[in-house]
Formats: sequence, C-alpha cells, structure tokens
Amino acid sequence: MFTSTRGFSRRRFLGGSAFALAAGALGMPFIRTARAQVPTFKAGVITSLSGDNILGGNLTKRGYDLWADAINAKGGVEVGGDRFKVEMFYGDDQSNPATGADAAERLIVQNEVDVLFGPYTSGSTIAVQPICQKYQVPMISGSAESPNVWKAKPEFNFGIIPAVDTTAGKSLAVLVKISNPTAKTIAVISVNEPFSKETGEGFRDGAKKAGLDLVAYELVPAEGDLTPVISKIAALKPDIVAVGGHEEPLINVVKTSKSLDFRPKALIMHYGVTDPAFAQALAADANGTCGVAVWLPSVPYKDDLFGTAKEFAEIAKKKSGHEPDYTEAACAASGLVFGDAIKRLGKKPALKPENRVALKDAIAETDIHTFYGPIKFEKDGNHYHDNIQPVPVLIQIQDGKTVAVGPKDAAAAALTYPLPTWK
Amino acid sequence: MKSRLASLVLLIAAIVVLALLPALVNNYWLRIATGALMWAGLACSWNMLGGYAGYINFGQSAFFGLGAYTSALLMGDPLGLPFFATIPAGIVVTAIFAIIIGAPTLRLRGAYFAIATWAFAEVLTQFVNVVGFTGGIGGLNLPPFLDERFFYFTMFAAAVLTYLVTWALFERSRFGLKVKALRDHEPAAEAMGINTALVKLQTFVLSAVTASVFGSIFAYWVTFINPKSVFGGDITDQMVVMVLLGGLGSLWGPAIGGVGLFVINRLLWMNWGDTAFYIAILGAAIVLVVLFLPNGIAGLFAKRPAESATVLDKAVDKLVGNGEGGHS
Amino acid sequence: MSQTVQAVANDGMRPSGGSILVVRDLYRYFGGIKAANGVNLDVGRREIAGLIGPNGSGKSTLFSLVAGTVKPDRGQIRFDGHEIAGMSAHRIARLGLARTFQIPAMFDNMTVTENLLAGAAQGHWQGAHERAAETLGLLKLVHVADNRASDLSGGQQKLLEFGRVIMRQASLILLDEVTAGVHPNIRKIILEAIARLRERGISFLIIEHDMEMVRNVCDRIIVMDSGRVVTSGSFNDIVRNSEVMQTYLGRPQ
Amino acid sequence: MDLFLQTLLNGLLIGGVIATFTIGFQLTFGVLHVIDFAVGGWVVLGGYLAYYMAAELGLDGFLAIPVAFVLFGVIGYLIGPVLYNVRNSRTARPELMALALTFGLFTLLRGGMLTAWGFNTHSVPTALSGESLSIGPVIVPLIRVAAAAFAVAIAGGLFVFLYRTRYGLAIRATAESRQNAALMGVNIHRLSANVYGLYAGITAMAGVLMGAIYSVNPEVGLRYTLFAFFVAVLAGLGSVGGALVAALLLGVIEAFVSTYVGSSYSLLAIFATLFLVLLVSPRGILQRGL
Repeated sequence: MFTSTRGFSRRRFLGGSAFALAAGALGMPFIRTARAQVPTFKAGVITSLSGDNILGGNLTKRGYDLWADAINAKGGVEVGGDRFKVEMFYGDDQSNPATGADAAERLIVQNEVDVLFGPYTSGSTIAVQPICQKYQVPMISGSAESPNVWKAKPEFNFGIIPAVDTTAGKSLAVLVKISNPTAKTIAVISVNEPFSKETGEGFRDGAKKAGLDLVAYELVPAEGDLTPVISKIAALKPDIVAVGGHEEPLINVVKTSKSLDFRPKALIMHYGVTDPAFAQALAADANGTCGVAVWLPSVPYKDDLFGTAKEFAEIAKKKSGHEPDYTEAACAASGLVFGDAIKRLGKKPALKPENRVALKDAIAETDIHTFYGPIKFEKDGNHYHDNIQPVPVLIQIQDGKTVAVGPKDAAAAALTYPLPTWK
Repeated sequence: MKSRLASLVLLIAAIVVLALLPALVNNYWLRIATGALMWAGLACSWNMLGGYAGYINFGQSAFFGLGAYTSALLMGDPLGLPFFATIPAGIVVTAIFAIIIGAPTLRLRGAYFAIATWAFAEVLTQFVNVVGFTGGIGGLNLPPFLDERFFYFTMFAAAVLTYLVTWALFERSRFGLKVKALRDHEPAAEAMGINTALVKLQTFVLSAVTASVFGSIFAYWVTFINPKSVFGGDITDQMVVMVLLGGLGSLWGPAIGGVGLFVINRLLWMNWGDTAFYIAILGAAIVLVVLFLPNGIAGLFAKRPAESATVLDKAVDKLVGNGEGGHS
Repeated sequence: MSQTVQAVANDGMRPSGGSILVVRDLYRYFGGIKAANGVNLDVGRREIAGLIGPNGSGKSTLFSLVAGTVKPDRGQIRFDGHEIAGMSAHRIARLGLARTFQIPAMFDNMTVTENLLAGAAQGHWQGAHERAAETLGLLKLVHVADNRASDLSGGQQKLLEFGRVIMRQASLILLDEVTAGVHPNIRKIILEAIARLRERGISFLIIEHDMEMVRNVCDRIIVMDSGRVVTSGSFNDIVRNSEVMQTYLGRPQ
Repeated sequence: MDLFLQTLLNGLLIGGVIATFTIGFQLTFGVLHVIDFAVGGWVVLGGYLAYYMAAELGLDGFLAIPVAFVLFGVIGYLIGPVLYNVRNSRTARPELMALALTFGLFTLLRGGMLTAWGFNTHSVPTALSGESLSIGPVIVPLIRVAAAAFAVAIAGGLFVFLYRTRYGLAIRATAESRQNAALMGVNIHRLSANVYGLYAGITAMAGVLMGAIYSVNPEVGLRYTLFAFFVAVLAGLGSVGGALVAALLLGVIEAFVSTYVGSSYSLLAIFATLFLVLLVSPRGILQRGL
C-alpha cells in the first residue's frame, strides 16, 4: 500500500517533468521567432548540421555566417542608400533530401525568408529546388558540386562552385602536365555515394582526355573496408591514384595505403584535402596528397567587403581557428552575390513575391569580382545557372600546408613527384 | 457504452479537424502534418507485423523504398504513367517481393527474423546502388507537382484507410484473433486449426504493401529519391521507435508515437536545429519513455488504469533499486 | 519383469471397428531416444481413454505425433477416417482434433474472451460469441472475462485452455494433465464439462497422473512404457494387476 | 597468386577487426538477452578517448586501451542494472523495450558527442599505425594484426573466465536461466552490472583500435552496430567463439568479392550471404550459445 502511494506521487512528478519538457519544446517557437522591429533581410540556410554530411554542412554554415557577420558589421546590405541588417535562419536537412525539403518549406513559409542559401549536398539541393520554384524564392548554393543539380535547369537556384565534372578532369590534366617523368597510368577509387561517385566519374573521364591509361575504376560501398581494393590497385602499380570521397574515406584511404606500404607516384583527391581536419588527422602522412580547389587564400582576387582572399582567410581563421577552404569561401561569396543583386534591384525588405522573382532575374545577371574570384552564371547548357568561371587549382599538402602546385601561373611551389615511399 | 460514444465523438472530431486543417494552417505546418500522417501510417504498417503478429521486421524500409522506386520509375521516362496508376503497380511489385522474401524468412524467430529482414533490406539497397536502371546512388527525379494540399489529402486518405483496415482486420475480425493467437503461442494457434504460416505471410504482405503505398506518395511529394532516402535503415528505426513509444500492438499507439515523435523531432529541429543538440534531447526522450512508460503512451489510456499504474510503480521502484521482489 | 508386461499386454487396440483414432506401428526416435517405438492404440467414438505411464514413457510425444507438431518416422495415424500421419498441425486440427498442452498455452496478451474466440476463429465462427459466453459460464470464468490471460491463476489458465478446446467443436480432444495441480473446485468444473461433452458425442484421450481422476472419468486405461503401449483395459483390470501398478505407477493398491 | 594470398590475409584481418567489437556484444546478448543498439556508440567513445589522450597528453593510442576499459567499464556497470530491469519488466515485449532503450542511449550518445566534440574526423596515432611487415610477396599491416590478436586474446580470456572460474559459472548459469541463477544465490543485479560493464569496457577498447585503423567521428557508430548485429546473427546470437568464425567468414568474403568481382558488390555479397545462411541454418552457423 505504502509503495503504491509513494510510487504514485513519484510517477506524477516524473510525468509532470516530461510534460514540462514537451511544453518547453512547444513553447520555444514563440520565444525564438519574436520579431525584430527594424526591417531586415531574412536569409535561410539549409544545410547538413547532422548526419553523414555534417562536416561539409558545418563548413557551408560557417561560410554563410562569415558573410552575414561581415555585412552586419558594416550596418547591413545596402539598398538605395540605406542599410538593412541580415537575419539568418537555419534548417538542418539531417543529410536527408526529404528533411531538406521540409527545411526549405519552413524557412520560406514560417520564417518568410527573402533568399535561401543552399545545402551542402546535391541530393538535398535537388529536393529543395522544386520548393524554391513553387514559392519563387531564389537560392544561392555555395556548395553543391554535382552536375546533376544543373542538368535539371533550376530556374531559382544558382551555384557558386563549378560542377565537379568540369574541375576533376581539368586538374588531372594539370597534374599529368607537370609530372616529371610524365604519369602514364591511373587508378580511380570512389565511394559509392552521390558526390564521391561523380567526382570519380570526373576523374575517369578526365583521365582519357589527359592521355592516361585507366587501369582500374573501383566503386567502394561507404561502409566497406578499403584493404582489398588498395591491395588490388597496388598490384597494378598505377602512377596516379585518384579518389572520390568525403573527408572520412579520404583519411581512411591514406591510412590503409600506408598500412599496406603502397604509395603511388601521385595521390589525388578532390574535396576534403583542403579541409584542415584532413591534414590534422593524418599529420605527416597527409603530406604529398594532391587535391583540387577552386579557391585558395593565395588567389589574387579581392572585393570591398572582405578585401583580398588572404584577408578573408584571416577573418575566417580568427573565427574558427582554421584556414578556410573553398567551400567556406564560396558560401561567403554567395552572400556577396545576394548583396550585389539586391543593391541593383533596389528593393527594401521584406521582399514581396514579385520582388523575389525580380531578385532571381537580378542574380541571373550577376557579373562581379569577389575575393573568391569572378562570378557569372551560365545561361544555358548542362551547367545552367552554375558559375563555371573559377579555374581549378591543383594543390598539394606540403609540410602540413596546402600549397598551389599548378597550373603554372597559379603555382606557389613545385609538385612533389613522384612521392617518396612511406618511411 | 458511454465511453465508447465519447471516443467515437472524439474520433469524428479529430477527422473533421484533420480534414479542415489546410484551411487553418500555413503550408509549412501542412507539410509537417503531411509528414506526421505519413509516419503515423508507416508506424501502423510496422505494427501490423511487429505489434499484432509479434514478428520484428528490421527491413520495413525495403518496402517503403520499393513503392517509392516503382512510382519514380513508372512516372519517369519512358512510360510517364500518371501518379495514381503507379500506386497499384507499387503494391503489386511489393507484394511479389514480400511473398518471395516472407515465405522463407517467416520461419525464423525473434532476433533472427529481425536481422534476416534487415539483411534483405541491405541487399536491396546495395542492389539499387549498383544497378543502372534505378539511377544508382544518384537517385531519381520525379516530375514536380507542388500542391501541398494534394499531398496532404492523399496522405490523409492513405492514413485513414490504413487505420480503418487495421481496425477492421486486427481489432474487429477473426483474422486479428488468429494473428494475435500466433503471436502469443504459435503451437497453440496451430492446434486451433490456424494456418500460422499463411496468416503470418498475409500479415507480412499487408504490412509491406501499406509501407509501399506511403513510399509512392512520399516519392511524388519530395520529387527526388535516392537509395539512402527511401531504403535507409533509419526509416525502419524510426518506425520501430514510434511504435514502441506509442504502444506496441495497439491501434492508436503507432498513431500517437508516429505523430508525436515526428512533431517533437521537428519542433526540436526548428528550435535547436543549428546545433546537433536536439539529437541528444531526442535520445534522452526515448530513454525516459522506455523507463517510465514501458507500455508506451497508449498504455496510459489502457482499459484498466489500476493495472497500468502498478506496472508503472514497479518500473519506478525497480529503477531506484528496490525492485528485486517485483515479480512475486 | 518385461515378460510379465508382455503377457498382460493386448496393447491399446480395441476389437470393435468404431474407432475415431487408430494408431498403428508408429515410430519416432530423437537421436537415441525411442520416444515412439511402435505404438498401437485405438480410441473409440464417445470413449474417454486414459493414457498413463511413467515419465518419459512417450505419452506427450504421442500427443505431439497425433496432433501433428512432431512428424513420425513411420507408421499410420487414422483420425476420423483420414490418414493424418505427417500432416501439418493446423490441418489435423481442422479435421476436428483439439488438444491442450502440458504447460497451459495461453494467448497471454489477449483477454479471456479473446482466447476463447481464438479457439473458434478457424472454421467455427458462426455463433462464436454466444458460445464463448456460454463457455465462460460453464467454466465459471465470467468474472475474469476481460482480464488478460497472463493475469489468471494457474488453475484458471487450465480452465481457459480447456474452454478454448471446447470452442473448437472437436470430435476428439487430447487433454494433457488438465487437472494437475489445480484446486479441487476447478477440477470439479473440468470433470463436469468432460462428462457433458461426452454426451454430445465427443471422444477424449487423456494423459493423467491422478488415479482418482482416471478412475472417475475414464472408460478405459491405456498404459505406455518406453515408447510402446504395454496394456489396456478397464480401471479395475489394470488395478487388479498389482505388478503393473507397482512398476508403472509406483503405487501398489 | 600473390594477390590471392594478400587478399586472403586482408580478408582474415578484416575479420579480426570486426570480431573485436562483436565479442562483447555476444556476451551481453548471451547473458542479458539484450540486443544492444549502442554497441557502435561504445566503439566511438573509445576512439574519442584515445584521440583526446593522444592530442591533449601526447600519449600513444595503445595507452588508452586500459583507460578505456576502466572508464567505460564503470559507466557500463552503472547502466547494466537499468537495462536488466527493463529487459525483465512485465511489459508485453520487454526485449523490444530494451532494444528501444539502447536505441535511445545510442541517439543520446551520438547527439552528445556531436554537441560536445564536433564533427571533425580524427585519427588515433599509435606506435603501429601505418607500420607493415613484408613476408615474401605479402604485406602485413601490423595495426590490424594487433586488432586480430586483441580479438583472439579477448575471446580466449572470456572463455577461460566463463569456463574456468566460479564467477564464470554463475554467469553461464544466468545465461541459461535467471531462476537457476537466483536459486544458486547469484546477485543478478550485480551480475548484470558486471557483464554490461565488461561488455562496454571491451567494446570501448575495440573502439581505440578502430580509431587507429580507420578514423573516428560521431557519425560512424551506426556502421559498427550494423556489423556487430550481422556477425552476431551469422554466428548464432550469444556465441562468442562463433563471432570469431563469422567475422572471419564475412571478412574473407568481403576481400575476395572486392578483389575479384568488384568492390561495389562486396556488401551486397556479405548481406546476401547472411540472408541465405539464415534461411538454411535458422540459428546461425554455430547453433549454440556462450
């Protein structure tokens, strides 16, 4: 009898706290969405803040935030002489296209954003595009690199980074050109995952153009162990090994190759090498790895807000403690595109629906120079609305630092080729 | 009798509110409601086999994915079939798969059945990953149709139908008695003349095709699918957790769990979505429900409040350490 | 000793032809254990036959073989004119055979009423609700009709399982120690029900250790040992053979 | 022929690696009858511990192994009884509620790690990382050999503990039947705490090795859970020795399919094998517990 009463009151207490938790969760929207009185531009960021693509997702968020902080420090975006601050809203797509679509709908309908900054992954971007179309909200994607995004000819989406099919192959040609003795054979490994596979295909197709003999093309499941495929490729002794993948498999490729005492003359990857976490995780073993970057702090570009590329890098470093990579730069540049277009459009917040369409048209006419480089969107073809202006730079990690090694006019150091054997 | 009348009134009121929802809320909340209905339906589909028949399917996402891919493939080039024609196609494809897979695997029991179904789902995912006609890992686009109300009402109709069928079959007919009998004691059910192998297979197929219907609608709604987004193991995990939290083997448990968990997830995501902290909160919430509501939320409204109170008391007592004699 | 047994044995066959169950030369080995080693027995229509024997003599295996949950190595089982050896359990059940289990096989998470209805779910659905109500009355389970089966006492579970068998409307019922360890009141209910069912023309084969029960209910006793039927006869015949009683029932009378 | 030998070795070593985090999982299933979804969480925690010990204190990753065992052993010891209570509660399906509890725990760990430690991928440096030995044409990665040795040592140690000690007998008795164990005077709450602690400690130690062989971030846990489940079922749930055999089998299949068929088919082959084995032999390849 006694236990029963005691248990009952305890149960009530626990039930009460559970209820309080739920009520707190329900109450939060009202607290958080309290509006500022001064009109502001509202920008929505959809990206992967959890799930498989969390690292890239946070890089994009960091880039978009860098722009928002910089522009707000100046008083905001300039429209017709006045300045309006930018308010950022975030939607985690949980590395899942469907959640990305939910996030877009929420940011547009609930937060009434004027512009969207696009997701890290191409899958989410593809799922979000129709929603942008439906509500006629322009989106600037500082990250999506999949050619599939642009093949659909998205009217309201604009890409800052050239699609990977244009960059992977080109940089392979650069590598072959500066390798001495000239590389002849290549093996391509890519993780069977959308972006990584497209990167691998870019390398595969680029290999032919670069005059390389493709000795192996291997797709690896994301959860698979890499020893068998590395052993297989080691037996074929290719000059170059090219890898399509995100940072985690890239790290594992290097570790597995070393543990099997296999080192090709050149190891080239795409995205992820420029991320400081890569060099940090691998320490000295990262040295010699080549990557492709569409931007580096050493590029000779500048603009009014961030200054030179180097100055941008310093601002970014001060904030996150790391050198920014090209995704962060491209995301920050996405903000510049918006700032430029809205200034030309001359409409104050909050934008009416017809103004958002006009904004889209204004963005399509973008032709600016930024710390990131020139930005101008394709008007037709397979890369519709993608900015394919940037020339990919071949980089290599030397002494823990990312340096440009090609093409010749961008090179800051000589390519280490062939790579020494593992110590 | 009075309480039955009350719950009937409540039910009708709920249906009316749901039917009028598009007039009451904006498109975002309508989208959340659409998602909540989908999860309520999916949780119910899992509960058919998991709750009523006691067979834990860890590969239910395979059937969701089959529906989604069938619709996406048939609506795309070269066939370009209308959406509503692809739903029955998805049902047929899924039913064929379910029969082929279910007949041998339903001989397995407990964790072995669970892992075998999971393995099947993984096989299917890997297959879709590597073959060409499914678009491989890159996924498939569907022709965008962006009428939020259309999807809300389609999902609503599918969910209502799912619950109606579940109610009629599992709660109000002798088919349900057979299913529950085999769940509780398979040899005894056999001794009652029940062809347990057949009844299990029927339930499995019904559960599978239900998931497939939601998969079809989902694909058209989101306009883009890839193997991970429709075959992913996390889809099954969510269904399982929703049912367990809502109340296993009850009619309304999956609805409560599905809607509740999805909406709470979305609220946490809205408010703390710029960090990963909401994942931790979600985990904590699941732990708390398991510890303090071991019969699920529906267990709170069970017919005999006295009974569920004692179970709760015992759970609490055990946690604080004096539960050694809980069974006597 | 075994010679004596053979001498008494005319095994379980009945001379008359009106048998509902006929088992001939039934064999089933589990590894080295000869659980059924050439079983022969008959159960007549409207007969209540008691099956006795020491633990491990093969009684429960015989039930499983007849009910179809265990497949025989060889041999014949004819039930109500059908050859059922090797047939699946549910098909045998549908021919009109019902059984209880040694440990009550409850549908734990279903109510008492649902348990009864489940008995009729296959094939006897017409009027099942009325019969369930009637059975609840017959077995005095009305007051727990809406309780979960797992909440019942051991004796009530035995009653409920018996009730489920009644719901089957079977022509032959196999009862496995249905009154073991139950309160005398409950045993009385079961005995009355058995008597009433027999009046309706139902036959019984009953495994029982309780001699009191065997004496009161059974028309005929079949004695098993080491996987065979060693003798059969009226209760008095069997009891008179004190050696059988001593050997197999450990209880000289 | 050289590639064949190398592939065989690769496969066996993959098996050894998988076995490290499956053995403890089998122990909890065998004794507590809990399918622990959080197994990947313990692996990742072990990896992070080693990473931080290396990054902050400059210690070799191997030194983290005993620390991981003690630290996560204690945490597991505290969680064990709670899990036991849920598993043996009087709900309709206690085994499922226990599974849901570990799923919640896994989600909590994942969210907590993401919040606390961020999302970067880290690597655990050890004395053997990247080192290899050439035996004829075959190259032997030493860190993986260390992992395989660890798996064998843990399995052997568990065997001795379970079959040669009094407490091991108590554990086996509990695995068979709680009632028996209670009759023998075993304190079941204490025992479940010990067993879960042992499991969490072993699995976190395996996590240190995973961090050294692969890399660690909060999102990789599910992968380990997946493999632990599959290997455990292929082995027969609860069978520690079977886990070794099953892990080796899957590793060899993965290696050979990768090398000779195409790496994109490797997981397809593994899952198909598992599925078919279950259909033929419904209780795993070694049909016995502990």
